[in-house]
Amino acid sequence: MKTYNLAALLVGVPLLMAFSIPLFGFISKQLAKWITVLTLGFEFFFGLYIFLWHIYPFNVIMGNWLPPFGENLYIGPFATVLIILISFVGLMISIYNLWSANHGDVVHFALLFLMFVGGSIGLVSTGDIFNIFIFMEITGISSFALAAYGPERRALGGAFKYLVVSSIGSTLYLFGVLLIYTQLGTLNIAEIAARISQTTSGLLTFAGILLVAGLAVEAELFPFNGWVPDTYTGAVNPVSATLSGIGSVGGVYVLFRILMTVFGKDGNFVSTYGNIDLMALVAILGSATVVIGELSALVQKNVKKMLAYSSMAQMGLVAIGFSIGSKMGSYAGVFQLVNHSIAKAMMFLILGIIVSFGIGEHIEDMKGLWYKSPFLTVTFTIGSLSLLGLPLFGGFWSKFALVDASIQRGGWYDFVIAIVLFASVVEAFYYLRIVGYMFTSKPTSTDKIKVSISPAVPIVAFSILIIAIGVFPQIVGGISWNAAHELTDKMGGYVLNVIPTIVGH
Amino acid sequence: MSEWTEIVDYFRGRSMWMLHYCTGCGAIELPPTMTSRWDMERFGITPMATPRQADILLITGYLAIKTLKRVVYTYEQMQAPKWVLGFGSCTINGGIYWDSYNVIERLDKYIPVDIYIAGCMPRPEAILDAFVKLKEMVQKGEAKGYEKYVKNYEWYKANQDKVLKRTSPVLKEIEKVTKIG
Amino acid sequence: MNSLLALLIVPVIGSAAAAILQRYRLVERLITFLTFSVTFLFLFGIKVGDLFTWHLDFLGKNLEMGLQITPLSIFMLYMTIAFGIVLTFYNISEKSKMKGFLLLLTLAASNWIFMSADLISFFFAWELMGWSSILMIFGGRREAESRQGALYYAMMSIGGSYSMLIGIFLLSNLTGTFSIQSNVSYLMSILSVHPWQVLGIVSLFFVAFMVKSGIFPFHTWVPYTYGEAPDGFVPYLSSVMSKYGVYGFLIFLPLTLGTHVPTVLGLAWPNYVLLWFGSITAVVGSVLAFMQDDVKKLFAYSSFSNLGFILAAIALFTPIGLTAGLFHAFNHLLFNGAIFITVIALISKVGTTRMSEMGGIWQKMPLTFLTFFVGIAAAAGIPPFAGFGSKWMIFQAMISHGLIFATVLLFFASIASFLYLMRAFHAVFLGQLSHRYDNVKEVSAIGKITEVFLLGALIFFGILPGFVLDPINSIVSAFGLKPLPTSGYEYINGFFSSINMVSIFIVVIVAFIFGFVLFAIVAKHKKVPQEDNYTAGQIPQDWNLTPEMYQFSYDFYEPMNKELAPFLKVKIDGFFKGFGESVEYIGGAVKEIFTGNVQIYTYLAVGGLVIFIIAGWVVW
Amino acid sequence: MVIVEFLIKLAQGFGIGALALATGLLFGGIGRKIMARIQRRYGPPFTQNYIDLFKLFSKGSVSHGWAFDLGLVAGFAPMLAALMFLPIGPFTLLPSDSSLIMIVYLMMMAYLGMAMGVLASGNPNSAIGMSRALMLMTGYEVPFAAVIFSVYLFSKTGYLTQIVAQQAGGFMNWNIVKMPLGFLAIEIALQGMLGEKPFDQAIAPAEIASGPMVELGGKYLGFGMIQHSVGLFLETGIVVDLFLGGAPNFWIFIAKQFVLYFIVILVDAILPRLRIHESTSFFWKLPLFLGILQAVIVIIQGGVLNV
Amino acid sequence: MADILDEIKSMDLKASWLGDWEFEVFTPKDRLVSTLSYLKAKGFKAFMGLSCVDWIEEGNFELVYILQSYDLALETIVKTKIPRQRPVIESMGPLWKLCEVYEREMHEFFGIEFTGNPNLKPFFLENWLDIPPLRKDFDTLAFSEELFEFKEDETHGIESPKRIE
Repeated sequence: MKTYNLAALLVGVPLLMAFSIPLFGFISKQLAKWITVLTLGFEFFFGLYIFLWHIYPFNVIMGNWLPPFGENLYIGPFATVLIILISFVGLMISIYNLWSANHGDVVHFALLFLMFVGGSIGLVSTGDIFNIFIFMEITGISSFALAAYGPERRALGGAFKYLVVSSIGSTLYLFGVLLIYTQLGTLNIAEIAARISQTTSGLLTFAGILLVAGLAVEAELFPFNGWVPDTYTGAVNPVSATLSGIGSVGGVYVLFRILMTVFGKDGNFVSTYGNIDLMALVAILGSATVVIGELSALVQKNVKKMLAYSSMAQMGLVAIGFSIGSKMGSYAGVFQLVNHSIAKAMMFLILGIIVSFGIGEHIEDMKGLWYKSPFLTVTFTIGSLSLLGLPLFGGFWSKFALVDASIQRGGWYDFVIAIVLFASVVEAFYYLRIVGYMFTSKPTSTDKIKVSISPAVPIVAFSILIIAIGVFPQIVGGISWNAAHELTDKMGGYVLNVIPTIVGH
Repeated sequence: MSEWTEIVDYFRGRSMWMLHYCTGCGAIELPPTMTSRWDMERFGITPMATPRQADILLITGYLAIKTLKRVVYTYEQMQAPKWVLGFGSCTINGGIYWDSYNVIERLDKYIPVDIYIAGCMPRPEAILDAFVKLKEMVQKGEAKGYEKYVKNYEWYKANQDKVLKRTSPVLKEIEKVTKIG
Repeated sequence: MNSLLALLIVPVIGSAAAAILQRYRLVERLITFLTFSVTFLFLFGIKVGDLFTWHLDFLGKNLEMGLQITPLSIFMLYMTIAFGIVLTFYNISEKSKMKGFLLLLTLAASNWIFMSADLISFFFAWELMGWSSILMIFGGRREAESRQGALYYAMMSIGGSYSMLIGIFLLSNLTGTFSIQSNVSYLMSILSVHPWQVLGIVSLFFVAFMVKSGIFPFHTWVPYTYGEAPDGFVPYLSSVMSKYGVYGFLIFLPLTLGTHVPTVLGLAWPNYVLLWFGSITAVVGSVLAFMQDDVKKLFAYSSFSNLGFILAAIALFTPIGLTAGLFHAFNHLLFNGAIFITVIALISKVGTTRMSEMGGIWQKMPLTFLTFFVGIAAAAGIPPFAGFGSKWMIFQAMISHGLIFATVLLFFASIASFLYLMRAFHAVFLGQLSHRYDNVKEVSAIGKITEVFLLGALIFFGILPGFVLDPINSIVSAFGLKPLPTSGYEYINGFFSSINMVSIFIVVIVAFIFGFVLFAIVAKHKKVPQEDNYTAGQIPQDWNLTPEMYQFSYDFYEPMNKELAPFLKVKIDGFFKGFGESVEYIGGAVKEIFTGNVQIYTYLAVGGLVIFIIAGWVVW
Repeated sequence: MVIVEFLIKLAQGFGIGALALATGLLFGGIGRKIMARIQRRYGPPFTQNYIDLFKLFSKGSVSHGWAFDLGLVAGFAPMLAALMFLPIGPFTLLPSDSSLIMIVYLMMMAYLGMAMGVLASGNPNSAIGMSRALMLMTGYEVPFAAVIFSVYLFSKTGYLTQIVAQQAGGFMNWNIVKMPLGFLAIEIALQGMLGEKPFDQAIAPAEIASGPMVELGGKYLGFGMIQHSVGLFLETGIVVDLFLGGAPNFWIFIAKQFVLYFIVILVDAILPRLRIHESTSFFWKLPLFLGILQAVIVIIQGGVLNV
Repeated sequence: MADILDEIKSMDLKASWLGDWEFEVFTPKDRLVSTLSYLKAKGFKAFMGLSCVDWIEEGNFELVYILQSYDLALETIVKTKIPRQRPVIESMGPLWKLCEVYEREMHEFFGIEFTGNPNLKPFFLENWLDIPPLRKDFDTLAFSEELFEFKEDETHGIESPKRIE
């Protein structure tokens, strides 16, 4: 029991340190940055400890208050994977920030960054739908501020759009939660999941629609993801790396936690209670997002905008994966989520280095990067090839699993996968176009780019991880298979692990 | 070795390929000699398209200075046993253009001619007669124009340059000449 | 350590080493050459029937992946790695911007393709070969065009491999396993029940293979990519990488459809359609080839036209058809390699790829000229050299089935190939030598050794085809067909007649000796410079005639172009380019959604919500 | 022992070569005589070609480098080599290898060699001539191939010796009777192969100064003449073996060859020269249609083996 | 048709019929251009030829322009005289472009200067260094004997072919 309660530290420590940073800030700005690195290091190793010693799944009751009032944290295989992912990406970006975040108010940046990462970890591990709303607000606020950070005016525009649309989303989510609370009298996910079948289906569909609409904003699905391109391109590069690396992870997790565990109706392919099968709805939205994301990325001439649209499209891909409903589908979803955040975060950081050396973001400026700095070109190529799903890189296995799952599902999912493959051919075109520009011409000014240590460390770590996953998919394969089991097998995976501990307490 | 050259000359005489340089008005006499009425192919003589393949170079009329340059170039492109037939009085003494400022008078001065055929455009019988005569000369080994060219190359070249590469006006005392009237 | 695995690991290690030492170009090229040779040494360690399997827990179940050696894979491995050695040996002196580590990655992938026992590793190797060759093509001579060429190739090959991906999963869902053996036998079993499903799956695979070998509808990328790829890589691209498609076809061709599917002229109709694809490719390739002015593009068309020959032969899947196809695959690798290596040697010395700017280079590069001459003689199928046997067997295979139209079409393609070979030979090597190339020197010593080796190989395999036909016979019997009778190394046994190649060689040599003796004893000749030419009496210096003006090689077959013009209106690559532009256009339209002002986004979000509610209402 | 047997074969081969050359030149001479007679003039003695050849070999000549010489020699050597596999009347030097397609491709090697030599001279006339010759080749080789394949199908063998053997015994047994359309197609193709009047755009003396032969002087023109006459003997020999049932002895073989050549000369004397693309498209129309029709007939008669 | 002649006479130019479809006009040097353009306007659009006659006794060159009109079916011959010492006249190129070629020939053979003619380069004769050959004061016989004569003493010992009966 002792270690169980320690898990609460996972959520508590980052928030605590976040609010204590202004104190350290007085001593020295450098210390504030190092504090973020240390806390995220602690988070990462704690998550690693949970994973390696296989002590998940366990439930943490906060302050021995029983639901429906007390909250609980449920650290299952899905939560473990995401915690490790978020903390690892956060750690890497914070190391990157040691070098990059030196203009503007460093202390506030460190505070917001730590708050954002802490909020995401909390979002991922909480077992209570109202608590999810709270953590969504925490990450939301910090991400608005982060998006507005930086000298450029377009950052403000992006942040404002993100603020407006996500506030709509969270209000819709709140209505949904109220509806469910009035019906089922409880806020705990496990209890709701157990009692979901008792209420009338009409109300369920209405609550489900509200929740899906609310969460779709965060999970960047089609009608709700208008804000994505402007926010990502507006924000400073490390911030867009955080948003695409961590923000989208939290969004997708919550959407499918609600859909599959709360509303999920078991069957060989999970579908939701109520009149509409929300899973099929999300599948349609997902494929729309993929197509629109890829096609609009195709005509972009600005590399950062291209990456923004591509991350939106990849999120659509992940949504399709989960919405297939089979264990293979969610396995593909989790695996794709992991690969995407690693690769996309790395590419944003590389772009950050390139921009910091005065080279523009336009595709023409990428000319001859191979001669200026082979290191950046090779890593960018590794990242893009992994996103395209080409062998020797992580993305290959997740795309492989995705196609396998959707063909296994059969029916109109074959049509979905055909669209996805067409879209990924388009994606291959614009990524390889960037790589093509980098490889080809010998630039006029052959000034070599010397990349200093602190930005290089995260990029090297990311690329090594991508290749490692590519060559040994078992690293992520095993745990994401258990995570998939937790999602698809609602009762066995989630509910029965949580209810006894509450009752027993 | 003389029997061998004799045999070779016999064959050379029997098969002569003709490249006719149709300048002036002589060319019109050749079609009748080739076609059914006189048929020179009986003697193994057929017209050929290029100097490389030809044995006889037939100059059929007056030679202006411009055409002389081309005739000399074509002659030098032909190969060892080659013969030249001057055709008509224009090649012998300039013919009706004897006093023209532009037409050469005697072909022999510039390239060695084996046989001249007199006549202000000789008729086909005369041409055939010349061909038969040439055949006998070749078979007796007398038609050695091409060796004459090689032996006296400088002399021929001097004559050609005198006409083709003039450096100073030909008529020296202009005022003496233009005194007429 | 199992030599099967070594065939994969050694190239990867070599590639890593080459990547690290990428700055020192000579060292990198040496490493590439050494890696190829070491891989070749490991090749001796393997024999038919070797198996190496390992397990991968992925997709939740314990997947069994493996490498296995069949006679076909040994044949392909020996062929491709040996050619790789020759090419990389030549490349030591070549200064083209070819990246050694990418070539070694392609080698690793190609070994893996030929040895993979299951569909996952086959697809893994196929994609690895795909992207390493795409990145390789980026470094071409003209950077804008080489990028276009590489992207065109990338789109086609990625599209092809995705169709294969769908095919793999449709198949593996039916059978549950990924191993090729069991899947093919499963397809055979359900063939009689519902053939259309089998044909559907197989055609998905065949799309990928047709793209890779440049067969008819998917051949349009070949000239752009070969024309623009870096010079050192083009021989590998054209000779070796087109054989993956052939290997792929041979995985699924053993599905003997004869009994279950209506037959045309004694041939199952899918094989008949495939045969027609092959013959059309052969004709399209040859006809378009002799209109090109870029020498690399010309031989790009020639290489996929020969692939059309190979496909037409193996599509018959009769003993003589399969032997002819494989034999032509080997010969194509040989003479195409010889031609391309001499072409890139030429381009490195002359500097341009446009044939109308070249001419008369035989005076400056005699050895390259001789190798090129023997290369095109073999490509045209002239007896003593390598190409004759296979072309002749292909015609016999086709005609023994009574496919008169396809055979005449193929014969027209082989004559048209004679046309473009002669055009390239004249435009590049013969004719007037322009003064620009006065100081062009012969290739370096390494180049000479390679060319002499290629000459020897072309003649050796021309005279003693047995060395190639024996392994092919073992392959044919492995496929369950009765191989052709063999009698000695110098015999080619066709269906209609068998020929003793050595006797032909002797007769030709004796005739040549007689010719040279006659040449010597008759009257002497005089050497003449190229200016001293028949110019109808006009003195060249007078109208300042330059060799470029006096060389006739531009638009060499202009009357034939006019003759075939009506047939050439159908532009296949027009279709693909149009498709690309329309996708770009839709992309532009779709981008308008993200206009940038926040009201639009809120309307979108609320609109999405309203639609859901209405949908819920209606369904409710 | 083998060397002795080899020397005998060598002597016989040399004999056949000389014989073919002699008959080829004789046919040339007689052809010129017939042409003259048609034009109502006497024409040269029929031994004229011998005299011309001898004169050419005694004449000095001009060479454009070793590729020019190698090319010209490589022009007529494969023709002589192809002769060794042709059944001339009862006798074939190397019967075991007398495969038809191999002879066709050896002739193509002669074209390749001649083309290399002629193009090495660097004269644009020869380049234009060679491009016309190659375009013409695409013209007549296609119907020729259609006929060859129908003969293959009909006689189920590739050996010329066996094809001749199958036609033994009387006129009715000849292939010309069994495959009349095939004979017609190959006769027209023969007109193209020999480069006679309607299809001699390649060596048009007026337009392109005798095309490929523009730079050929004494002995080189002699080699060209040897190639033409041996090719004449070879091509007519093939057609005799394929359709006119070979010959019991050599003289009848020569007679049959002359009949074919006579037809060619008659057509040559009358028809004017076509333009190059007209002749290629002509070959792809009527003769090809006849050849394919013949092949289809043979297939319908059960020629298919689908082994 | 007769009225054309009266109009020309009214412009006090000498003009007379040479036949029922041809008439000649004499103009002084300075009125040549106006006459020719007047005739061109009247319909004589076709320029047939330009030649020159060397009146060495008068010391004049006479330039003869021949024009034709297809619709009137008439031909006119315009003559003018220019001094022999420095024969200069403006070029008729602007009226008829092809006239420049004839002028080039006149320049080569008579040495007449045509101002405004772009290329008066040597035309027919090969590297000609003497005075223009068609002038009366040029002695062709002397030229021919000097250049082409085959004098017996120069035979360099090479005997030319003997007469054969």
